[in-house]
Amino acid sequence: MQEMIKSKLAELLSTGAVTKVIGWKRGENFYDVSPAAFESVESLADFVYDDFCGANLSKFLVKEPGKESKVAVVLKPCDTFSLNQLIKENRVNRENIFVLGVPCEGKLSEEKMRVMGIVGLTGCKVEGDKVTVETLYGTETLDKNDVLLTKCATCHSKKHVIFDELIGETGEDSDVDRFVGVAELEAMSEDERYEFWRNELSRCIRCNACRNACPACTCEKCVFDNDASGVAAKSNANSFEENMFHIIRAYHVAGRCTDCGECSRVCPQHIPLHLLNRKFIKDINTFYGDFQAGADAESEHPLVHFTENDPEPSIVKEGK
Amino acid sequence: MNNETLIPKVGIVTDIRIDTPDVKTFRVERPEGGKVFEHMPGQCAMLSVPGVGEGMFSITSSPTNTEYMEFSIKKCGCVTNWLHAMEVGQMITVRGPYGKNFPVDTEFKGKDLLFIAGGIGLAPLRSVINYCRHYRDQYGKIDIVYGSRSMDDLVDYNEIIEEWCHDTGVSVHLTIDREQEGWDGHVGFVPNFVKELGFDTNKVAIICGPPIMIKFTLAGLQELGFDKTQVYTTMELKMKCAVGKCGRCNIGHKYVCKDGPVFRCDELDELPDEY
Amino acid sequence: MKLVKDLSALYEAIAAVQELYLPVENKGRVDFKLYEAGANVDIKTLKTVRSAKDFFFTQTETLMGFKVEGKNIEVEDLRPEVRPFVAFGVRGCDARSFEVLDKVFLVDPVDTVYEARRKAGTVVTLACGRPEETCFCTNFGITPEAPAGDVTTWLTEEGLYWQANTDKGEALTAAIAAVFTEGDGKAVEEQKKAISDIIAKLPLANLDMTHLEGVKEETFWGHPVWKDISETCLACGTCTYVCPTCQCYDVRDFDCGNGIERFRCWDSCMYSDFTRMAHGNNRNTQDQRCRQRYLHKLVYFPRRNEGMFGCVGCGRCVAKCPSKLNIVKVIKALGGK
Amino acid sequence: MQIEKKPLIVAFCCNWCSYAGADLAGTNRLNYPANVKIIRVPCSCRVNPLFILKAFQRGADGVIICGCHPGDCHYTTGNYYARRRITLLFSMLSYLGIEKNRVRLEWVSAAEGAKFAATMQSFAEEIAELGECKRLEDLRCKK
Repeated sequence: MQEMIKSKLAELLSTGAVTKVIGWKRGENFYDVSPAAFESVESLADFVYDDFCGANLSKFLVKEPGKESKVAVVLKPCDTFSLNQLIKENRVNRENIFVLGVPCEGKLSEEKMRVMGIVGLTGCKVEGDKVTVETLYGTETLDKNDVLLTKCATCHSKKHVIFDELIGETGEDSDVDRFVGVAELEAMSEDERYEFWRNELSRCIRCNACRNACPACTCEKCVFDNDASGVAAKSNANSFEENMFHIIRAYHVAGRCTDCGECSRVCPQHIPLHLLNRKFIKDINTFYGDFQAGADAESEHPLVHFTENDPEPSIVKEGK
Repeated sequence: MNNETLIPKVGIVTDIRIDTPDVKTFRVERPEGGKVFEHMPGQCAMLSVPGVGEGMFSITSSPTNTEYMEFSIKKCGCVTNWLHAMEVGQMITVRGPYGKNFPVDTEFKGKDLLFIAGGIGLAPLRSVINYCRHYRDQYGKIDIVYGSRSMDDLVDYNEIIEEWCHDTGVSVHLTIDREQEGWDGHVGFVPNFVKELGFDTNKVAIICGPPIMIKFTLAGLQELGFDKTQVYTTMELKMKCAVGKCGRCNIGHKYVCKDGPVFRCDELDELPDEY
Repeated sequence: MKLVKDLSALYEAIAAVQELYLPVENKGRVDFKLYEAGANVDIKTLKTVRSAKDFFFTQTETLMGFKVEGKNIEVEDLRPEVRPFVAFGVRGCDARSFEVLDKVFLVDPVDTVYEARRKAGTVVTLACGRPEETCFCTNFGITPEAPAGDVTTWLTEEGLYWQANTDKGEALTAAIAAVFTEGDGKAVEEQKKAISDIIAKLPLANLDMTHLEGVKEETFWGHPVWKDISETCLACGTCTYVCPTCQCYDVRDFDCGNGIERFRCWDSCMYSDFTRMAHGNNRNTQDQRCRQRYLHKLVYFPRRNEGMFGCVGCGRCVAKCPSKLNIVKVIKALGGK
Repeated sequence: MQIEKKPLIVAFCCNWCSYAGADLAGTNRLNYPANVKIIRVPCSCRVNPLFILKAFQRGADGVIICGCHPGDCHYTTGNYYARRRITLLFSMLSYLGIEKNRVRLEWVSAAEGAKFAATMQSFAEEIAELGECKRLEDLRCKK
């Protein structure tokens, strides 16, 4: 698979069809795969596509608007939704992008291994639904499902919604119920929910990784960086600011979030931020009809749209 | 010396002078009268307006002034806009003095001095000029080259005409960028003017102004035969703490707020080109 | 050698005399927390997510308040009151980071808040029983098998071996003397040996650092690695916020409605507004910002501080960067060409 | 002297209807609680979720948004958009465990002075029952 992708990319670069490729590069060890730009066929020697290519590369295209040169990008199915959304918002110029769709069987998270207490990671082998991990302290065999990235464990679609060329086959929408986590929280009492979120959000160090990795967060000047907004702050001074930052961040991407799950992947404190975004997705689906951001590049954003028969806010009190 | 790096003192603005359309000079004293603290020429102070922000400003008055400190401030951002809008009697907070001063008591002693300033760049130099004028006998001849965009943009014009021009051993050379009605002086940019005036190299030059002006003037001085060790300048960058800790004015291994803002030009050569 | 068999008795004893902070587990993540009975103490996990710099340089702290009335301003000193505390379970890398921070905060003019905390804190370090593949502290002369600190401890099967190194450490030892028994210390020697053996196998433990010795600013100024890294740097602050030695901060005002509070908080040189000022920004692109961060640790800081690196090799940035960019890659790239 | 701290209520009122409704309540001498602080906005649609959070930060214990009845918006459709936004925000607040009765949206026209007064009365009572807002408070603002 990796070699097929590589030779396609090499062809694109050598024919001059594109001047740059955004893909993944092998680093120090098996899980060290970093997003990288490749500008020559030789540099593609480091190109990698494996079980640790979790990063969503569509975010890196935002830097490229207005440039004439054409960029090729390697996108997994979930990443194509983000790209579609960016195209819809005119943050990326479709003509300058060559999308090479690649299939995905779910990506792994070495952080999940660490949380499970498996440390000193040195090697890893995936066979079917088992993962064998070599460590400095022995070998462990794990269920692949337990070490999948959270976003992959509840993957909503393996279908590429936008591509110029595919390597392998595209998949189908999945029937996994990705709202289980949200429903569990909704079923809790108010006090339990409050405790749950206090525990999660109080760990936030406000590093802005969630914001900066998010393909929907592309404002040139974020409201939290704007001194004139009255809410600009570099850090969370107290619980109020922790709540405010995450409520507003989720709100600002509501209806635009494609559920790519980058926020939860990059959070150094493992805050399940996707549960905030999915709440909005679930609410939009229930109140205003099913909507998947990024499924196409045309449909209307649910928050700049209305019907006369929308439910009243009091529906929240009635408990649905 | 006040060792408290974090907590500022309160100062009251007792006079506001309009110098140019976008520069005002503020006189600051302690509420009970007198200077908030003592300083040396070239040093800076952090002025702040609670709720608006804090900024580093060079102290434009000479240390020999025993009653008050003055700050010439150009309107260009959040804090300065606020300062420009305030009235006499307003309190602000002040902390300092910060940074290295010009070596007025060592390297400058007994030497001829050449001051070259552009626009608001006169502000930090005014302190040195007035200090040297006060201790006139300790320094040689003083030349002042000062240029601005237009006549209206010359900061401290009255003081220059009424005081500096009348001092013995002080020659003032003014220039403006473009021809203007009512101006019979020199027209042209400062770096060229310096070359035209053609100073002898047996002196110390002190430059302050916009980065591009500093760059070209330095080149001009080198053409005249000046060595970089004879040229001093003062820099400005974003600063928050003013005590070499917060990290934002870090250039190479120096912190501008603590190791500067006054640098000898050969010291700047050691630093990466990032200012 | 002093030995503690019952760890919870030790925690209780310390907590009875001073505030005790130690690694507490919460949903698989470990961070330093104030000890309370029943806390889920976890001293086996090697690294806390946040570094230990919070003890002395907290993420947010209010410094002063202003009461503004008309044209009048009243300044109120709101610096936090600092009580003696014990930081337990600090690793060797974090212990070294305090020395790095000292070089910034304790040089003239001294940062009084930092100084007060530093005086009030007793650091109890813990040898790294299970070093991880992200660790590279040995490159900076740190000894994870016998870390520095006011007290050094080793967690062995027998219990926790305890060795006071400083007056502060002795004072703490004396205050909780009742919890100690004597052990023969053999287990400590065994553990030191075991740790050294593991370290020999660590992939990053023996980096070539010679190319960084005595270099000047311009040496790596135009190096291609800055552009390479900045291509996919997200400009978030993860590396700086989990880093034990990053100490840049911002000073900001908060309008409470009934007064103004001025606080300082961590800042990151990775942010685009870090050096933005009214008349422009002297680091406009991400490659300039990346260069600043790494050169500051590897070149500028050593130049100011007798060759001491501004990195302690804790490996947090290696584990946490969303784009898997880190200082090890930079060190290697700089040495390569 | 101990002053009893009444719960503080912030009401964002649309200029074209609810604000006039409040006026009408006043001219009709209809009482509504004095701890309701009205902020006039050009349209209910102007209410940014940040305003609501900011109100809580500055010490509000309850926030109510009042706008024109659906279909009667001065700008034709503003309140329809507001309805979607506010619904999602309220839902999110509740999801975070913040008491869902602390926030409310009511449609009050310029002719409904009595409804305005009654709404404020009932909302104030509800908030009084909930007491001080502890889950969305900024202690710096409460000194």
